[in-house]
Amino acid sequence: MPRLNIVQAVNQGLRQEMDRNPAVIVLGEDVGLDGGVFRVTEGLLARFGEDRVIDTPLSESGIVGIAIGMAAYGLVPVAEIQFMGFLYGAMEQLISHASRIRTRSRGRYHCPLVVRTPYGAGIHAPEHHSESTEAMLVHTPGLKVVVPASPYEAKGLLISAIRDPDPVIFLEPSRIYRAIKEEVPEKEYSIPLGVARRVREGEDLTLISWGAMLQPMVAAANHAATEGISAEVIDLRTLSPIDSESILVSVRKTGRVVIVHEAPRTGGLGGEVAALIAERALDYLEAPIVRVTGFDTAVPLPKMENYYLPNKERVLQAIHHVMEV
Amino acid sequence: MPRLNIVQAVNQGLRQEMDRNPAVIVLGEDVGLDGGVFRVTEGLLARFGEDRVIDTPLSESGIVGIAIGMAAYGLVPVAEIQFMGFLYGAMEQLISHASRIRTRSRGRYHCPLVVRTPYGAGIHAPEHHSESTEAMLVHTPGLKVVVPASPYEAKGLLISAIRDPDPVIFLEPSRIYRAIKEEVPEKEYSIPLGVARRVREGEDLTLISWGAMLQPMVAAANHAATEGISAEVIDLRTLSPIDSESILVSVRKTGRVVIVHEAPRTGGLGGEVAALIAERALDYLEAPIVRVTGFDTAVPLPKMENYYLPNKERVLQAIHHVMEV
Amino acid sequence: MPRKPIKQFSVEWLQILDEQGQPDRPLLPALSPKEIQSLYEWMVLARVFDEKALALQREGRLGTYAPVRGQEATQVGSAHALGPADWVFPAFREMGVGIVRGIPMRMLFQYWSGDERGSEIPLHQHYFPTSIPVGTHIPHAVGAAWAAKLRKDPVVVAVYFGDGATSKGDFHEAMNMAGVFHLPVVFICQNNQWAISMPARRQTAAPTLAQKAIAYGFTGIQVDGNDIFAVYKVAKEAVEKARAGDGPTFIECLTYRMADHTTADDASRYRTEEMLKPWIAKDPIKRLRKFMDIESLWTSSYGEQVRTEAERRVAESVKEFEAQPPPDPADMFRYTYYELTPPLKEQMDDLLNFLKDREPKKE
Amino acid sequence: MPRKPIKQFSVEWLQILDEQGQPDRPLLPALSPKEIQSLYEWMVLARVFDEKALALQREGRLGTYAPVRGQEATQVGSAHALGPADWVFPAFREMGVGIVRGIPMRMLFQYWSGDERGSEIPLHQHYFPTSIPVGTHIPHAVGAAWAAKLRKDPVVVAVYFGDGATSKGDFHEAMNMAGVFHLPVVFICQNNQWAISMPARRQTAAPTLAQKAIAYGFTGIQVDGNDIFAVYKVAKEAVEKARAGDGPTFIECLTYRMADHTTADDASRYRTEEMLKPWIAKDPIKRLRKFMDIESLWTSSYGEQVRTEAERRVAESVKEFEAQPPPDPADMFRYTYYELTPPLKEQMDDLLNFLKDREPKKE
Ligand SMILES: Cc1ncc(C[n+]2csc(CCOP(=O)(O)OP(=O)(O)O)c2C)c(N)n1
Ligand SMILES: Cc1ncc(C[n+]2csc(CCOP(=O)(O)OP(=O)(O)O)c2C)c(N)n1
Ligand SMILES: [Mg+2]
Ligand SMILES: [Mg+2]
Repeated sequence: MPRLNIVQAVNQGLRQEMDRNPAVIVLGEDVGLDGGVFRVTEGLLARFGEDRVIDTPLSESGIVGIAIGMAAYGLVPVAEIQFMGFLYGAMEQLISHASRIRTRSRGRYHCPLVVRTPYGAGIHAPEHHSESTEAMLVHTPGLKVVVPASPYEAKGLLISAIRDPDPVIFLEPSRIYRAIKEEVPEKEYSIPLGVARRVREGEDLTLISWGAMLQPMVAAANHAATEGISAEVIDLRTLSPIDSESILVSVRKTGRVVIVHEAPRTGGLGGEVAALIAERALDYLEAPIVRVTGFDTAVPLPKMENYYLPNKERVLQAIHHVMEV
Repeated sequence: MPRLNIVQAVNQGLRQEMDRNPAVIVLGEDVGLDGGVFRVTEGLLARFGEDRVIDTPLSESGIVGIAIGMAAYGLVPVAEIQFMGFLYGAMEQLISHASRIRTRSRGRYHCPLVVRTPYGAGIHAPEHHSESTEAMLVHTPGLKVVVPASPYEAKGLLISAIRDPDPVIFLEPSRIYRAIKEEVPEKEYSIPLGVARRVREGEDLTLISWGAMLQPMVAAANHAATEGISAEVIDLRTLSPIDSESILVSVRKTGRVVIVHEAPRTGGLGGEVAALIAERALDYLEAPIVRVTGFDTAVPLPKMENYYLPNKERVLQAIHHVMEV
Repeated sequence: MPRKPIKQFSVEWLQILDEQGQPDRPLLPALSPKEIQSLYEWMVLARVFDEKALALQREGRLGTYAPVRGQEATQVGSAHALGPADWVFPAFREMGVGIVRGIPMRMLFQYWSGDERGSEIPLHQHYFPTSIPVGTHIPHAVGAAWAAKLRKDPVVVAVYFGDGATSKGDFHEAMNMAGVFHLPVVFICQNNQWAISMPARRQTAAPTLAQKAIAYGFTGIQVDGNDIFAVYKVAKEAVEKARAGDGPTFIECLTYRMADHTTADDASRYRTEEMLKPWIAKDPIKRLRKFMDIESLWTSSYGEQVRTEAERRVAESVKEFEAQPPPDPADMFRYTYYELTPPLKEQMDDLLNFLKDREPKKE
Repeated sequence: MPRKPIKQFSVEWLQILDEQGQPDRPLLPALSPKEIQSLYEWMVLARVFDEKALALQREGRLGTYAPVRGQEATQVGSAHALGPADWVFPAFREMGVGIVRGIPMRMLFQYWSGDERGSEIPLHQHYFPTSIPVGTHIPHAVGAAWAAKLRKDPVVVAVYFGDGATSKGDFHEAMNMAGVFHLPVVFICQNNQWAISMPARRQTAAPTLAQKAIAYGFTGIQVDGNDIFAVYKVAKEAVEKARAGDGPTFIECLTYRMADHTTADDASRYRTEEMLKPWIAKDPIKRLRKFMDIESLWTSSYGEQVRTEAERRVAESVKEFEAQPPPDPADMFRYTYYELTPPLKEQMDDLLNFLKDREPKKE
């Protein structure tokens, strides 16, 4: 089986869905000839032509806005926003329209749209290229939010996102775009949305994260194992709708929880996860829930971003903390 | 002392700050001759003229964007966004700029901007006039978020917001704009940001909310009192920075918590509050934390909005639930 | 300083009927007497609907309502230029367009009563649900036009919005894309000269809105929006041009919002009777009637009959509207996603259980 | 169909130096030989800075960098038209403007090395920090202009952006407001004909960007952006007009991005050497040099001296830049609000405690 990185896996998923369904089209800035600034759409223009691979003007709101109209008419647009930091220009379209076309028309119209965007810090890029405001999107009813954490996951989740009849925001962790290669089946396959993934089984505590933070979290779990601590690791992968069952099953088993995300702490999705647990598994908790997160600051420019980002050591510290209680 | 409603109290606060500081200006759609669609800026144009009370074109991003430039130059703009549902068009300006001008320039420039906007459901208005996405703003480092729940509070918090050297989003609960009259001192006074308010002392459980949800929450607390349940009621009033100390002090005393907000549950600020408690007061909890919230749907049109909104009965049900454990 | 002019542009204006209903005959569009009568009848129907909606609102039987009065020619004339397969993206004041498209008036009342079932417009009418955030639906129209073009459907997309909408970023991004992609869209800007309290001349420093199209490399034209023939003719040409693959057109219909912005507004705060008066004389229905009179297409008994029939139809619709059963609270959850997600399922069950023992709260 | 033209517009073009450096003499701006030399020197300095930045980036001593090459006349010419009290709102490719404004090159290097201290620009330089989200800083300039006008400061605000930025909603909202409020802003659009891989002709269907100003009711003009005299002259006039209270101007400087979009880009994927070649001949520095040659303002020893001096200054700046101590992690928290909020204080203490026992992680 070929070993692919996330860029290649997403590219393959896009190509296969476009082959399979002529209604699937791709649009965004530089997605055509340039193949996208991360090369995720490479080769699609040559294969599918300008009618289906659309280089747009520099208009984030317009990109999402026209994609909504396309979707209402019957296409399945996959829009690329060049970085998550530029998605804010499209917030009104996402919140006020994409998420509501179905409910506004009571199901007459729907909006089978995918918005792909690279997200997260750690690529030594300028300001606004390191955002992870997934919590805002999760707080928008009508949207689904998906974050793959590996190439295999990326392809399978993307295919599900494209086939999903509702708008899906597909956040691609740019930090690990090329950092992991793994075997990715050539043939199409899908991974259901709304179901978390247990990355590692364990007994003593539950570690929960998504996206690029999986890596330091798994590293910390592996390290903890050498100390005799058995950590269960959960990759949420679909952030909305959230798979609370998987979280609760694990927490009821382990009684201890560390949640890791790179977004600023306050108002981050970690709060929602903690709240779910505090509502439904309180009696099982043997230690306070700990969040390891980015700080309540803008992500700093590259010289300081490693101070900002949760890393293996910070996760490990949290693991020790909850195990000591 | 004159009894004012929230509209009048905010109006008076605006007028007094404009009298006091010539750098304070007001801008927005229909804020001039029309006095704002809720009449909050009534009379300001006549008093301060077109240079300081600026009727703008229909441009939410532009309104916040020019306010940022004004603030950087040395003014203290108070921008009105007609309804919170139209704030999304200004998200990029808020998140990518207003919140970051200080940090980007390492304090050389700052952004003493206030964005006022009516928010929340319950006014029988068309779609997009009932939003309460305060959690998104709270998740934006560099912004402060304030929600008054009564006329007295409104004036004092607004004056603090205007005097604050950082950008403050001031959310005015439109549902109770005219519903409460209370004594509001004629002279200027301020209520510090970042400090919650204990509305009612109690021993058995802690009720936490803000804005228009205070009313049903207090009503439920009063009712519970007749059943012998003593509820402590906290009005967060500043959502960012959040006053975790006040929350924790109360929870450590009562051991039981109900959080009420009208925003959709998932990703709402209730999650953050629950997480703070689960991190720092877990051992004091005698019952699971319960959230009484809006649903994970768009706020429905008026015919169904009362199904959507938390009310006294739903809060009471939650109180009974946590007291029974 | 001698600078070389490199590009010239001009903006044109079209009026066919003057205020007295006198036509510039060579310009008259090819409309049969019957068609002209039906245009008149649509306008009267829209007017009667509007008056009824205002009355219902005053009686508390409708929520906030945004009256159409004064814009009937703009709406009926442009809507008549579209074919049934064409798509319409309305803003929120397009009841006249909706009526011409055949949206049941019962649904329009329902919508304005705050009942979501009023937006469940049959798909075949190609009439998108109301968009409240001003200007933000314009990109949807452009996207639909791309889709139609890609599918090789001979479909034209019409999008309606006001003068205020032209200041919004989404107007700009959508217009620009329509130009770049050369799409079959007709932008119908109803310059009713007010955005709530803002007069159009303070909305922009441009003396016409039509000239905004120059920024996007396609034609903008200004028409007398109270002259249904001018509106129809320009719209028809724009639709044909779009259908022929010759790209988008921007039409500024210069008209007037004769009523308050909505029933929640009080226009007397910002405009005088004096300002309104000339526009009463320009009333689009009166103007067509005068023309029809000249052409012997109008008699007072015909006029009466049209009015009576409109009233009957509107009354009927009100009855249908008021006969609707109350909405089902479960509906709030049902249409958020294709399938109820687990959290929604739970929340719905919670609410339904809560309601089971209680009367639904009414305020 | 006889439609009445009601408005005429034209867009003008200005070039003063042709490609051979031959001036259209009556058009020459009033610049002393010394001033002309200093314009030349600024352009060379910008070029040398640019080359050094690219070299540093290749060696891993700088992060992603957005080269200026080709746009020196546009940047230096327009910046020279501003007074020291005027304000500048740059996008991200304005190193030439920054250098003319006197921003220490050390800081520019710092910024592009990913060090926030590079944005701590002294207030008296009236040069706002770099704005990355394209077009979104344009409203800031308009707001500052309002403030200046309100304060009665004789200040003009210049805002720089690219062809790509003209598609963004914020460009539109800001331009419109500048028109409505008649503000002292000069919009300087560097049409370098690319927005990453998108050629300007696919960014908009408008044949010029200058005509976009028509939509906002003020003047737009296109100048040869590789002709520093044309740029300077038009900018100077626009600045004087703004200062006189006569409102905004939009200047499209037609130039060319000669390098990759940034060091993270590979322009060969979407443009050929053939496309670039004519623009090498139009190089703005060469052009001024030819003119100076004709005017006997340039000798090869002068040229060499200018280059050497520029290299010395740039090398000096690199030294200063590289001598900076590493940033303090506490800085991440310090500037979020005026005062550390309690949550930030806690988070800062946590991080500092965490770091105390550990080497800061480097990747
Ligand atoms: C984005 C947005 N901002 C503000 C509002 C509030 N609002 C509703 S209608 C309106 C004025 C619209 O003017 P125009 O586009 O001319 O349409 P008209 O009302 O005249 O039909 C405003 C400001 C809104 N609905 N959407
Ligand atoms: C809002 C936004 N969208 C996308 C990007 C990514 N991006 C950076 S520069 C650029 C092209 C900008 O083109 P132009 O405005 O012509 O400026 P130039 O790069 O040519 O100087 C793009 C798409 C961005 N920075 N901001
Ligand atoms: Mg209008
Ligand atoms: Mg460019």
